[in-house]
Amino acid sequence: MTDIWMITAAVLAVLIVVTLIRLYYGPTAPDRVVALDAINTLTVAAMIVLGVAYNEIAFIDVAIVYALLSFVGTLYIAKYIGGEL
Amino acid sequence: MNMSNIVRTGAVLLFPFILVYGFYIVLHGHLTPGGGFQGGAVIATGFVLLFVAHSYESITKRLPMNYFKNSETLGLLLFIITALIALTLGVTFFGNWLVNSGGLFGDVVAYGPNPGNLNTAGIIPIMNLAVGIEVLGAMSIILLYMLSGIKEDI
Amino acid sequence: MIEVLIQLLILVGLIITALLVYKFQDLLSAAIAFGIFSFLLSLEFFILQAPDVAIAEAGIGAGLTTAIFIVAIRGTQRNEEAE
Amino acid sequence: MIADTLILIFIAIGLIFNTIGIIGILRFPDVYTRLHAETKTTTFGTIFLCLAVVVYAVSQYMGSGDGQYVTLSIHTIIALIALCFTNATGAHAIARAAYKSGQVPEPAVVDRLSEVKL
Repeated sequence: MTDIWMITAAVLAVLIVVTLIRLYYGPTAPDRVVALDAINTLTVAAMIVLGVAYNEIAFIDVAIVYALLSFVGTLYIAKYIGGEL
Repeated sequence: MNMSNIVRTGAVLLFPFILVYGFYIVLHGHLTPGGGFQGGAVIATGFVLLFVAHSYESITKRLPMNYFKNSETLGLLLFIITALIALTLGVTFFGNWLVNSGGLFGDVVAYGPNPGNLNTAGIIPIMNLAVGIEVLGAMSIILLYMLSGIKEDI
Repeated sequence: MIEVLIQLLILVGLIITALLVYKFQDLLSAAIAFGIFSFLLSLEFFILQAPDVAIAEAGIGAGLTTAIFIVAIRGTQRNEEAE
Repeated sequence: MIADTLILIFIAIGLIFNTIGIIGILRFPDVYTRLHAETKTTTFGTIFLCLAVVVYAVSQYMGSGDGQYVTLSIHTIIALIALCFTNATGAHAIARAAYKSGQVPEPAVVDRLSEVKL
């Protein structure tokens, strides 16, 4: 059963690396913020899956911290792009 | 300037959960991953979320800068006083004078594998709490001063 | 075996984002790339079984440094000057 | 074993939806369609990955009776709720900022949002 979770995490890592293409080619700043948001969600999913693969319950706490906090940077960038800061 | 209504409501709804989770990380610092610095950084990011959703004037009207200065000073004082009390009780500086005493944070650790008892470890949870309060004040006030510099610019 | 593959992919991503931070002339894009660098660094710490450092990197790198960079860019100017 | 089959099905659904979302980011023409592809499909795929973890935890708890698997499922559900909440708010903020910075969708004919005071 452990191999299934590891393979899932490997596929998620491949998706993260593929998303970096949009970070490189994105014509404007909002396109790059979309790539940031996608990588954020994929990172939380990879952390949960890896926590199950290592069989360590305490590792899920890191995923909760990431899910709660990672959109603060997105909000700041959005406030600057919208000209409200 | 205020952000839109949805972002403000989301920030106000999410802030108590970040606060509770940060103090959970601080208080369980001797049992699970985390500790004073990590929990303080999480709570400070919660305050930063409030700063982005509201304007500078409405933030400083509700939360003056003195609150954060006082919390930083309070954390440092709690840390050093806890270390100095040990000298009066006949142990060394930073000596663990609360462990195995039976009172606050004074239970004896059970032998063998167990899920963990919060009421152990002596002065280490108190030191974690002091560091958490200090980091919370320091990191929030950095961003608040930078925002005040922007307001004078325009 | 699969774990080595995951680490290899994440390290490749770290090198790519670090080079992009150096390359972008638009400082806002450089700040976004630095945020992605912080995410990937935290995932690497997580795989190396260090959840303490991963939580610290989550709080500091994801929220606070991006906010400080954006406020600093707003205070100065957005584009890097050509030499 | 029914739990293993269920876990495999959930993981397959989650990975397929995540892959579709990433392909959408790479292929769509402008910001709004890219945002549409990324937010919904990635959140939906992550919901199914978390559901697979919960099914795994429940099946292990039925087999061994160990209390730590209950903790695993509860923490996973908390992370999932936080993720759904923050993703929606962030997507709203990005779309509003992109509109206010002056980008319009490519084949747009009418712009009803310009009549409203934002």
